[in-house]
Amino acid sequence: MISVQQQDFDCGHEYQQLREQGQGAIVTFVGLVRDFNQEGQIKGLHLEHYPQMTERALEQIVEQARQRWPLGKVRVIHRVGDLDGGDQIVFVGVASEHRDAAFSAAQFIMDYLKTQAPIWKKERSDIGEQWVASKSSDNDAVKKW
Amino acid sequence: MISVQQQDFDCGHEYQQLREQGQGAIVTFVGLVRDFNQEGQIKGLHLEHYPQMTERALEQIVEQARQRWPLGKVRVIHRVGDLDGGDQIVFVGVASEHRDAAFSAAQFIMDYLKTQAPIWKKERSDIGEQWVASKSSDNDAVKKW
Amino acid sequence: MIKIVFFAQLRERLECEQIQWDYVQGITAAHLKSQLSAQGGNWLALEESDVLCAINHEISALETIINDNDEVAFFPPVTGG
Amino acid sequence: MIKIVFFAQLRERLECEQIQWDYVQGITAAHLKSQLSAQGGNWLALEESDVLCAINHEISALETIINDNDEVAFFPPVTGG
Repeated sequence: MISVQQQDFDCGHEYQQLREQGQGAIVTFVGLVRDFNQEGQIKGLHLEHYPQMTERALEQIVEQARQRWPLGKVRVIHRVGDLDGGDQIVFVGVASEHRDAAFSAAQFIMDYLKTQAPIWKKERSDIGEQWVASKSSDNDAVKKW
Repeated sequence: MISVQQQDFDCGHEYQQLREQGQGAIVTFVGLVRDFNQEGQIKGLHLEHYPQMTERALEQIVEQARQRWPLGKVRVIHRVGDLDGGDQIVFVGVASEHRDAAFSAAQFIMDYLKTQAPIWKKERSDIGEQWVASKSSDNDAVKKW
Repeated sequence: MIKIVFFAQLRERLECEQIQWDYVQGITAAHLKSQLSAQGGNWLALEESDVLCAINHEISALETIINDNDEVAFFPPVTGG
Repeated sequence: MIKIVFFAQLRERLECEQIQWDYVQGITAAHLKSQLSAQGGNWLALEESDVLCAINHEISALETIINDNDEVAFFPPVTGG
């Protein structure tokens, strides 16, 4: 199941949903906004996305993962809108009978999400706003699959 | 932090503890007892361990992971004693500034735990008890690191 | 007609969220991008930096041929997750 | 004296959780295992299958030399996690 939403999510609740099907391995990933308190004026992030496309792009990434590994339930949540330091941004949870499949699929989904989901981050600070630059390491991460 | 315990754990609570330090990536793994309802007479598991050694072995595995990747908080919980189908067995949670480090370290800890932590599983069924055989795939998994 | 949408820093630099554009048979996303930037001014931003393309909500190569009534999106490399 | 402990199916087959054994200078874990199995009967189980060894709560090679008052553990391949 895929959600693109402004509201926060509860990792414990999402884990319990993944657990229901009785698979032996559950891997979760949560990405969080850095704690800006140590980094000067940055106050938070704004996440823009392409509404009609984002869920579809995420569904396709999950579908690709299912073709590679035997998976049970898969859950992806991506937040958009305004976020503060320390806030949760993204949840990926994968259940499988095999731990390697669960680990690989969760990492695969995150790597593809980082380069293919139409979402953009802008940092808000006292002196204005600044779009976050894309990282070449994210493109490299996709190449390993 | 390492715990070897009979009582169950709360994945959501453990996640919140890992989150406290403000790292950007948190990966959790939970291993569960298979759902025996579909598999005949198996009623549950008994986990035996080597009390004076288990925590120490797990600590050493976490220490090895810290030498390879930049990690924040790391949490390992392994249950021992009697477990039923669907019960949680093991929790590994890793916080890091980098998602690849968090994924790799969690998988590394699980792979080493599977071959180096002195814990043994026995299946309980209507017709008796049977020690679980070790898997060559678990030994292979360690070799990749 | 083709619907064209822009996102993130590209949207801001173009000062444009979306426009309608005349459909010409056989046109590719790359042609469309060239036509837009040929307008000069802010539109040159389309040539300056990495621009990705989606056609009908699907990431697409710039060489892809566009059909009438398609929705074409141009945007910078994504930074979600 | 050496304290020797056994776990899991090995403990069950030996019908023994722990014993004390006379220390002999220079003895390795492998020697110790041979001395134990030389007792015959159940003790042959030590030779039959994969047996791992820990010395003072640390996984150790069977070639490791044992010191007086060490705790030596023999057990089957682990199956936790």
